[in-house]
Parts: sequence; C-alpha cells; structure tokens
Amino acid sequence: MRSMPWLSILVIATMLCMAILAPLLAPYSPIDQTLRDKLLPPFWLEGGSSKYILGTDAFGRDILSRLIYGARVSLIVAGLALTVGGGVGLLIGIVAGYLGGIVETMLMRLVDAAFTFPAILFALLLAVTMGQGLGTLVIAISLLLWASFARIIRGEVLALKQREFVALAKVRGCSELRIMLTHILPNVLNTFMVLVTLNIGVVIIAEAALSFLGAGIPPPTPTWGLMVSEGRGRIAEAWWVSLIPGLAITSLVLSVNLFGDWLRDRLDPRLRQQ
Amino acid sequence: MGGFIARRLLQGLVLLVLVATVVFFLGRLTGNPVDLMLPEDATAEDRAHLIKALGLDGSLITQYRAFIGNALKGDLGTSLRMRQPAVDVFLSRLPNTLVLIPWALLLAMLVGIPLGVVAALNRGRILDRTAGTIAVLGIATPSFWLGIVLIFVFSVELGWLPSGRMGGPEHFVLPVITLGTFLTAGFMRLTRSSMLDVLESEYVKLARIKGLSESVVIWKHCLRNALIPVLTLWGVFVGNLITGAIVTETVFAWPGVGRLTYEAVIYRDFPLLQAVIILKAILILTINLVVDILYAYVDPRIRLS
Amino acid sequence: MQVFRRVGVVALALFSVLSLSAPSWAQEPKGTLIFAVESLAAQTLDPILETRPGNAVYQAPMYDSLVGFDLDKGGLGPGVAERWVMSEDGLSWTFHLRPGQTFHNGDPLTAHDVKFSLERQMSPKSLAAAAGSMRRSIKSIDVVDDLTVRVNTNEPQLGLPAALSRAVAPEGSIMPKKYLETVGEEEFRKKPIGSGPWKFVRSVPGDRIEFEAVSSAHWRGRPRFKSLHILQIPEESTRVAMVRTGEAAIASISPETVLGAGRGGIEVMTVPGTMQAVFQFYGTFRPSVQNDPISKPRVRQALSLAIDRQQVIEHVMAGKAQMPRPFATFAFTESLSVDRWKRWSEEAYRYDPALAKKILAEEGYPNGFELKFANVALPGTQFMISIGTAIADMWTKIGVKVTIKHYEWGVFPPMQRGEQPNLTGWASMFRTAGRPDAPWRYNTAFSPDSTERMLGDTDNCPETCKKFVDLYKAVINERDPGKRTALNDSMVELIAEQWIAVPIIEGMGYYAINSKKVGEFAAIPGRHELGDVFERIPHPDQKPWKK
Amino acid sequence: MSNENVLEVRDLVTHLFLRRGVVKAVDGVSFDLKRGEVLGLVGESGCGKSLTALSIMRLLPKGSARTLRGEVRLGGENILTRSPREMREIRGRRISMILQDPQTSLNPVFSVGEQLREAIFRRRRGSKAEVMQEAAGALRRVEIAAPDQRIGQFPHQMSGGMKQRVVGAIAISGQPEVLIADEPTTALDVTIQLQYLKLLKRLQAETGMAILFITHDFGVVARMCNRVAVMYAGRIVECGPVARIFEHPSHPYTQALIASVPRMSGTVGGRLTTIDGQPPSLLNLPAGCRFAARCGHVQAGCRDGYPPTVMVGAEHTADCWRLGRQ
Repeated sequence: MRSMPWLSILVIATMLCMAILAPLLAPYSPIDQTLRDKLLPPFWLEGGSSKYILGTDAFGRDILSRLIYGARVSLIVAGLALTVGGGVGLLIGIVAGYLGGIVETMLMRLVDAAFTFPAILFALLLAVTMGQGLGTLVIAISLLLWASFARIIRGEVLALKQREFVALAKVRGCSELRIMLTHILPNVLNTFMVLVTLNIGVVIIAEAALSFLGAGIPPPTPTWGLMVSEGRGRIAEAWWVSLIPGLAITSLVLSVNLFGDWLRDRLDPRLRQQ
Repeated sequence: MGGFIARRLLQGLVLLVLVATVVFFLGRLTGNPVDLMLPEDATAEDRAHLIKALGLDGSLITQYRAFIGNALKGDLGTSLRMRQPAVDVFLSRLPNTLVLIPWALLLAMLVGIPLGVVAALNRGRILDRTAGTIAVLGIATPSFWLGIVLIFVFSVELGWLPSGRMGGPEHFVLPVITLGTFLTAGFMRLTRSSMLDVLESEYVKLARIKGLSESVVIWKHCLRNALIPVLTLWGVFVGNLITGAIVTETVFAWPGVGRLTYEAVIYRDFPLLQAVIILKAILILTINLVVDILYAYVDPRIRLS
Repeated sequence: MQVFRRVGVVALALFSVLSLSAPSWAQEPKGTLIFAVESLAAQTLDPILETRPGNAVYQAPMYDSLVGFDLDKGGLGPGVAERWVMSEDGLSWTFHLRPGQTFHNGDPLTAHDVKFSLERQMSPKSLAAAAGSMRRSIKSIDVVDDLTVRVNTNEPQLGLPAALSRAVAPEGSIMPKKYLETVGEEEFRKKPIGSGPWKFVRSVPGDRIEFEAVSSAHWRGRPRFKSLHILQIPEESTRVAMVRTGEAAIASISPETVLGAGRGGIEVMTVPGTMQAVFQFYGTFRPSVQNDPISKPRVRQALSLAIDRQQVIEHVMAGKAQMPRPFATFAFTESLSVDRWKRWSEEAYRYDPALAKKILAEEGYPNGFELKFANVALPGTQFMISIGTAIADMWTKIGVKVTIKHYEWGVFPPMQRGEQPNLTGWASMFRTAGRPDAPWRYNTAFSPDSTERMLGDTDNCPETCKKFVDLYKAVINERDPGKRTALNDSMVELIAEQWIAVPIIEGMGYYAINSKKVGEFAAIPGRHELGDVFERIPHPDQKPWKK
Repeated sequence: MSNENVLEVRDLVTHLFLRRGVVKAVDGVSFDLKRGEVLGLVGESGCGKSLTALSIMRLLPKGSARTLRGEVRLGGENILTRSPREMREIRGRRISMILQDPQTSLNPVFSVGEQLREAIFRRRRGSKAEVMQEAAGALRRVEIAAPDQRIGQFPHQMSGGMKQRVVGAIAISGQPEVLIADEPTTALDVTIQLQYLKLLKRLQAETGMAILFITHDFGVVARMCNRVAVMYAGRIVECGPVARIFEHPSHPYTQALIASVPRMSGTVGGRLTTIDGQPPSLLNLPAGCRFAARCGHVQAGCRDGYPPTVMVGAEHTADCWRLGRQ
C-alpha cells in the first residue's frame, strides 16, 4: 500500500495558495508590460536581475506574476470544466446505468457520438463561433470530459444495481428518483472524486493544446497553457518563457495524479478496471 | 454475430446523421469562407460575386437539405478553397496520418505494456514509482511543447534528425515519439492497474499451483487477461489519434487529416469540414467495431449479441 | 505628352530589370531552392481559383502578370506588357506585349492569350476577388495584333493597369489559351503551364509544390537554382528550425521570432512597406455614439499621441518596422507627394502622453474614459495581437480604461456589415496591405457604399463623408498626374485630420535565411511574398551575404 | 494407510502485514499428514486455515504476507528453504491444491483443454495429440461426460460443479503425493457437494495421495477424513482421529463446535448450540489461551500463558490448561 504522497499534497497546496492569494503574492501585475525589460532571464542566470525572479516574457511581463495569476485562471478553468463536464457525466452515467433500457441505449449512443466527434475540433468551432474566452474554453473542455465520466460512472452503477440495499430500497417501495439520489449517488461519489482528481491533468493539458491552436483564453490574461504556447517560438534564446510554465503544468499534473492514484487505492480499488 | 454487426452499422448511420447535422450548423455559425478568401479591401460587389460562385447563396435550410441529400448519395460536396471533391482531398491526406498511427501505437504497446507489467510486478517498489512517474510525465507534457523541444534538441542542436515533414524513416522518429508519448503513458498505467487485479486472481494461483514457470504465468495467463480492458480503450485511443494528431501534424508540418481538419475550420471550408468529420466518424466507428470483434475473440466470455 | 512620360518611366524600369537579370544567363541553374511558408492557402494553381497571397507566393513563379513590378521601388512595372497607354478619350487602355514570350509547352504567348485570360478571370466561375468589378468596368477586349491588346472600358479607368498588376491583384495572370482549350479545365488544373521562369512539376496537397527552372532565358531573369520547392510548414518554430538545420533555405517568419532567428546565427531579411497596422473607429457618425468620447476627432488624436510607436517598433516588432505614413500610403504610393507626408507623419505620429492627457482633460475626460477595443489578427499575422496588446497597455497609461476583446479574422468581417452594432463605438485593430494606389483603398474604407464606411453610410452621410465622396470622384477621374497628386494629397489630408483610421506602424515582411544555402538578394519593396523574386535568388558563392 | 508422514508441518508462523498492523494469521501451527490419509483442518473462517495451506504451497499474497518461522517437510525435506525454481518443480507434481471458488479459479480466456494440457505437459512431454488424449482421460477420471467436446470449451460454458471437477483434474494431473483441498465444496450446491466429495474420495483411493482437507464443516469432516485438526485463532488447538474427536472432544472449542453441528448419527432434534462471543482479533491476541474469552470452563491461570499441548489419548492432543492439570 502506498503511503500518503506528502510532496504531491504540498505542491497542490502551494498552487492553490498561488491561485487564491494571487494579488497578494504576485510582485507585479500579470499584464503590465515593460517593453524595455523584455526577455530577461531568471535571476540565477547571467543577465537576470533579482527584480524579476523568474525573468520576463516578450512583453517584459514578470513571469513569476503571470505564473501566479496563471495558476488562478488555470485552476478556475479546471474547476469549472470538471464541475460542468464531470457533473453532466455523473448525471448521465447514473440515469443511464440505473434506468437501463431504451434510455440507457440512447444515452450511451450519445456517449459514443461524443467519442467519435473530435472534441478538440469542437473546441475550435466554439472558439471561433463564440469568440475565445473562459466560457468557451470551459464548455469545450467539458465536452471533452463528460463522455468518459458517463461511461465509467455507468459501469459503477450497473455493479451497484445488483447490490442488496438497492433491492431492499425497491422492496420498501422507494421511488426510482429517491433510490438514485439516496442510494446510488452516494456510492458512486468516491469513483467520481477519483475521476475528478485524475482528470485535472487532462483539463490543464487540453487548455494548453487549445491555446496552442489559438482557441484558449485570449491574451493578455495569463494561463499556463497560453504561457507555454507563447514562449514556444523562443526555446532557442529564451527557454525560460515556456519552460517555467511548462514545469508548473507538469509538476501540478504529476502531483495531482499521484494524489489521485493514492486516493484511488484508498477509496476504490474497483475503479482500477477503468 | 451478423446481427450484431448489422445493428452496430445501423446505430452508426444514425450517429453519422447526428454528427453531420451538428457540424453543418455549428460550422455555419462560425462565419463565412468568403470573408477569408477576399482581400481585406474587397468591395461588397466582389463579395456578392464570390458567394454566388461558391454556391453559398440560398437559405441555410435549402443548403442543409441539399447537403444531406447529396451526402446520402455519397457526395460530400466540393472543397470551397481547393475546388476539388472534399472526399478526394480527405483521402489524399488520410494515408499520411494513417502511416503515423501504427507506429505510435506500436511504440505505446512495446514500451507501455511491458512497463506496466513490470510496474505491477514490483508494485509499490521504487521501480513501480519511477515507471508511474515517467508515465505521468508523459501525460503531463503538452505534446506541442514536447514536439518543439524534441526538434530543438535533436535537429537543431544535435542535428541527428530532420525537423519534420514527411519523408524517409528518420522523418518518423520525432512525430511518432510526440504522438506516442501520451499513448505510451496511458497504456502503461492501464496495463499496470489491470495487471494488479489479475495478479490477485484465483486462476493465477491455480496456474502457479500447476507449477508453471513465472514467465508463463505472467506473460500468458496474466497478460492476456490484463489486456482486455486495455483493448477496450483501443478504439477510443485510435480515435483520439486520428483527430488528436492535429497538434503533432501542425508542429511537424505533417500533411495529415488532423491538419486538414484544422484548416477546414480556420478557413470555414464547410464542405471539406463536413466531409472530414463524417469520414473520420466512419473511420472511428469501424475501428470500434473491429475492436469489439477482437474483444470477443480475446475474451471468450463476451458474446457478440 | 504625359502618356509618353509614363512610357519613359516604364522603359527605364524595364531596363533595370534586364540589367538585374543579365548576369544570371551566364551559368546553368543548379541545386534546389527550398522555401518554407506558413500556409499554401488553397494550393490550387489555376489563377481564377486563387486569392492574392496564394497567387503571389506560388503562382507567381510559373505565371507572368500582364502588368508587373517596379522591382526597385515597388509599385507598377512592366510585365507581360512592356508598356501601356490610355486612349485620349480615356475609354480604353492599349497594352503592348513583350515580344518572344512562350509558355512552358513552347506555344508563343500572344494577345489572344491575354484576352482569353482576362475574360476567364471575369467569368462567373472565377473566384477572383475583382471579377465582379472587372465585369462592371471592362466593356470589351480586342486583339489588335499578336502583340497588342485593347481593353475598352465603360468609363475612364485610371486604375486599370494597377488592377491588372500582380502588385495589387492576381487578376493579371496570363494563362495559355490554346493549351487550356485543348486539354480542358480539369487537366489544366492537374498539369498547369504558364509563361513564368519556373515550370510546374508537382503539388503534394498540404505539403509542398515543386517547380523547375525553365531551360531558356526569361525576361524576369533566369533562375540560378535548378528546382524550387515551396513547403507548407505551419508551425513557426519548426520553420525557423528548418532554416537553422538547412532543411530549408528561406522561411517566412513573424516579428516574434525575428529576434530568436537573428540570434540563431541566420540572416533575417526584411521587406519594407508590406503593410500598415492601424487602429480605426467604426460608426462614429451614428447617433447612438454622438456623445461618446471617441466620436470627437481630438480624443482620437489623443489616443494616437499616447502610442509610443518607437517602443512598438523596437520591442514588439523587434526593430524590424518603421514609422508609418498616413493611412494606406507608402513610399511607393502613386501620384502622392510622398515626401511631404513623410515629414507630416514624423510630427503627427509622435509620442506625447502629456499632450494626450491635456487634450483628454480639455475635452472633459480628465480621468480618462472606458474604451472597448477589438483586437483582430489575420491568419499569419499574430503580431497584430501583440501590437494591440501593447497599445492597449499604453492607452491605460494615460488613464483610458481599455477592455480588449480578441477576434479571429473569420468572425470579424461579418461584424463590419449592416449597422456594425458590435463595432460601433469601439476602437479596433486593422491592417492594410501595401499597395500603390491609395484611392482604391480609401474607397473601400470611407465611401458610404463601402464595407467599412467609417465616415457615414448612404442614408446618413455627414459633412466629412460628403467631402470625401466628392474628392474620391474627382481623383479617379483626374487624368492629369499633377492635378491628380494634388487631389490625392487633399483626400489623404481629409482623412488624416479625422484621426479615424490611424496608422500605428509600417510593417514589413520577414524572412529567416540560411546564408549557406542562398546568397544575398532583395525582395520587392511593399511586396511581402517572394513569388516574383525566386528567379533572382543567387547561390551563396554568387553573392555572399556581407557581414 | 501407512504410518509414515508424507507432510510434516512444524511450528509454522505466517503473518499478514497490513496498514492496520500485523495479523498473526498462522501462529505456530504443527501437524503431520500420513501417506494416503485424509486430514481435516477445521475452524471458523478467518482462523488461518487457508493461509496455512498457502504457506505450505508457498503461494502467499505478494508483499502483504510472509512466513517467518517453521518447517514444512515434504517427504522429510523442508520445502520452505527450497529455491523458487525448485519449488515450482515440487508444486503440481509432489504437492498440489484445489481452490475454494471454481468460478474464479479457472482462467477465463483459455480453453479447459489448454489449461489441463499445461499441467499434464509438465509431467510428460509428448505430441499435442497424446497430451490432449491424456487431458480427455483426466476429465473422464473426474467423471465429466463427453470429455472430448468439453476439452475445447471455455470455463464460462461450464457449470460450477463441472469447473470444480476440472480444477480437481488439473490439481491431480501431476500425480502429487499431497493434495490440499481448501473448502472445495463450499461454493457448490449441496447436491453437487456430495458428488464432489465422493469423487475426491475415489480419486484418493485410486492414487493413494494424502489429502489435507480444509473445511469449516464438521459434517464434511465426518464424511471425508481419517483424522482432524481443529484450528482456532492461528493455532491448532486439538488434533486426533475423527471418531475419537467426535466421541471425546477435549478442547472446549472443539466441544462447542461439535455441539453446534447436527449429530452425524442423525438422531433427529439433536440440539444446536452456537458459540457466543467472537474469536479474538488476530491483530492483538490475548496473552494465554486464546479461547479463554469464550470458554465456558475458563478458570484462573487460563490467561497466564498459552496452554501446553496435552496427550489426551492415542494420537489425540489438545491445547488446554484444564487437561494439563488433570
């Protein structure tokens, strides 16, 4: 059995703090430009100054500040997308799994449709239709998530349906709705939570990919994905612009996953199948 | 079996119509190819002319009816930009993507599955942890960034490999790695977890009781079972590859369908866009069907009905 | 009289072309010239199916245009026609073709091909942007003799040669009548032939187009390279990488990467005057915004004064841009007192935040005001976003509260139509391509019946709007160059003082070049695309880059 | 039945290491298994029976369980010290095992024939045809009708009873000297249970192998075994010939157990007593007699130390202070 992943928890906590206390922590505004100070390296490199600990980007914006505010945006995106997409998935999964029959068939075909339809393209279409922005991004990423959530949750529910307490509830004459809410839902919440943690990474990566394709959060608002994407052209002469946010993404996703795995082993060995 | 396939095909058809409709209207919502084809200083008259020339006049409904009608006849229209049948355009690009995918899958399987097995066998030990961490790294690195870094390191700095574009074997290395990394990680994690379940199972105990050698127990009795859930994800994975190749194809200037789709969106090439989505959907549906059939073969308990 | 002067100029230009291309006749073409570009657009090689950029990048090598470039100064120059004269009544243009031109299949290029090509461009199936307006203005086309074509117009069309010049539009491309009629359209699109210095070899969709140098001399200059490959490499960092590794000799890049490319130890070539980045205001004449600050010209001027253009040039454009001239005018703009306007701009477009603040105060906005700002980038001009971001930041510094919204190019044009509800009262980024004829561009921006119609629309055309309409009419019908220049000047003046379409910088085209693969060469001023330049690109040993 | 021991277990200690702590599942178990006899190992579920078996087979769950002490002598040689590869040679051919749940103990993705083949193949290499012949034979021996068809079938196509027969066939196909049957019938329907027990007995009679028969059901013991060892909380508390144990159960726990089963003699209305209280948690065992907490005759001293093993009759031992003081 794994021991508690303290390091991961530490990392996650730090990033949460960054997100919540951004205005207090950030030395500068994330969007103020000082064009004269553009592309300064981090302080430990020659040419770097203690003024900008992690250096500056092409607009002379402080990377540290952008990183801190970026944490906020990125986590908000993750939060919303997981609530929306995960929520819908949870709902559909439970309904389909529990009611079964024609409802299940139809919902599951819908899920299949979602899998055939290139989510990233959907995101693109949305972005060009509704214009780039938080809303678009969240919807797009939710569309990317709900189907897989629905599939897995449904599987869980199918298993639960066979359990005595459900049968008992039926015997006691509980309404379907009541059973779903009071018996099924609480029992799939573990699975749900684990899925959520394991998908935070997916969301953040998706956000990055969409920024790369020009369908993410529009500049100048900082998000980690956007920062990596903006800096990609400069890996040669200013690697820090994209590497630093890149590392931030990686370490967060890494921590969240390790935490998620641990949670999974703790809560729900059954979920390993998925 | 036959009945199963027939039913699946029927469902597939319904699904296609659904997808087609969504693309049609969603596409139309995103604006108008004419504006993108005209220079920014074109006159209203030039617009009118071009709209007519492209056959974009007439109400949405009429256009939609025409589209569905032709689609059922197997004609998915003509690319607005390239003035060629959209299907031809797609088919001319498809092979380029399809030559990439098997290698990515191969990489993922050759690296991911054994790594997963090894991790499972050493559960909780350092080997497991490292493998797991590597896997998450694979998942946690944005593929476009990975691609660009790879180019920078292996072509610009070391000069070992070409920066991209299709070509001889050496041209495949970086794109395949970029495309395969995520997959490898996915396979590895999945194999590990299902392997863990299998290792605890009674029939593995029995196999050991028989006194079978450890390698037979693991690579024959365990793996075959462990691969079942892996296989289920195959369909999804390959689907993702076909569509998700957009980023890789962009970075490595790989003239595949992912890139084509992206351009179809950006330039509002509606017929092409519709064709691409529909054909991809068909492709993915077929793959899923095949996977299910394979599935039934690997796992005798599954009956196709 | 003027006509002859005009011809003289053209002849001179012609001479310069010949002299330029002379040395290349010396040795046989060798090697392959590889050019990496962001997009191959539609990648069709039928001129009636291609819009300007595609035409200029990869159709130009194999097709000649009726009217060509002035290679040194930019703007119009001789092409398939070595000179052109307007009839006294102004109702027809006569083009005198350069003798001895042939298509790649050996057929001679004659007046019949010219007539055929123009008519094909005007035909309904043509996607050429100007097809409509050509149909309207061109009455008929007569073949006088094998080397002379007369184009009859419904009314005097001073702009016609420009409209048929590759400097402006693709419509001038000359296609082979005989070949096209014998093999048919389908086959022509598969195996296109033109009269340019490069022969079509093959086109791989989404990947590349390959050309081969013609075996004989060509008036545009005989290529130094045996073959020319144009590759589509969408990702900029990959393009730069390929130039570094020598996989490509030349790659189009954007200002963002100019810096890196430069440091990467590769040449960066810049093409001046390819475009102007402007910020402009839609529908300021509409009643709904009468009391908005931005409906006041002086406020708009203040916004201009708040922009530190040097900063933008130096830091956003990596120093590879220059101070702009008035809206849509360049060093090569025809019939305009370009020097006067150069001086004027240096004064008018200076950086003076203090004055800007002062003006705002005088106009009653001491604490600034709210400004909505639509930031637009055309495909391949991501730096427009950067410029927008930069000036938004500068405006905030004089107290204007800017809310910036980004639009993908595709969704922007529809917003310009109708009542322009989503743009009225907004400031918005725009971009105008470098082209020699100002009136044409002004028409599309300011005429009441135009798309942008910034001064007023047909049913609501205030004072300035009326003034412009009259001036424009006068300009396009004035045939005396002197008077025409005067009228052009006053038109430019009228708009400049309105501060309604304000240039930010004059942009350039940028190319990363591997100096081990190609020698030094110059692009055509105002011409971003290299389609008409490839044949003059030397090998490194022929003309090494001077350090 | 000779008197020679084919399997001797001495002071076997196997602990489970869990996050919650150390479970002393097998805590000093000793017993002998004579050639050709059937020894019942009886006890409530969770008393360590199965783990004893797995310790002997050396198939403990990886990581969590470990054998700390003791000896398992198979034909005189201690197999705990054997190398894994030597152990593999021993498994299946000298000592084999039938698992509890037929549903899960066959590999779902391989045909029955294939799974049998693997087992047989280890004993005698031969052409596929021959081996398959023998596989069919093995199925016939476990009374499976139409074995030739069955061979091609997959586990999910068979009934539970039939699967368990197949497992049996696999287990004995190596002609082991010792077969451990870990509650082989608990998962089967009552009717089938009896058949299966008969089958086992017949096979045992034919092959003369010794069987360590693990069960929680004295009824089954009475039907199957020559001797019985009663296990409680990780120790064997009483051991002796079945008949003797039934007549004079010496350990209070055994007495209670026997009291709790309907009499074999079948006198109707034999009263059913149940043992009140719970067995001690193996996580922290009480000092002294582990049954003390539930024992009717508990007295001073019972809790002082673990009781001695007392000879209460011919081949009949029990761990109890009371007996010791007699």
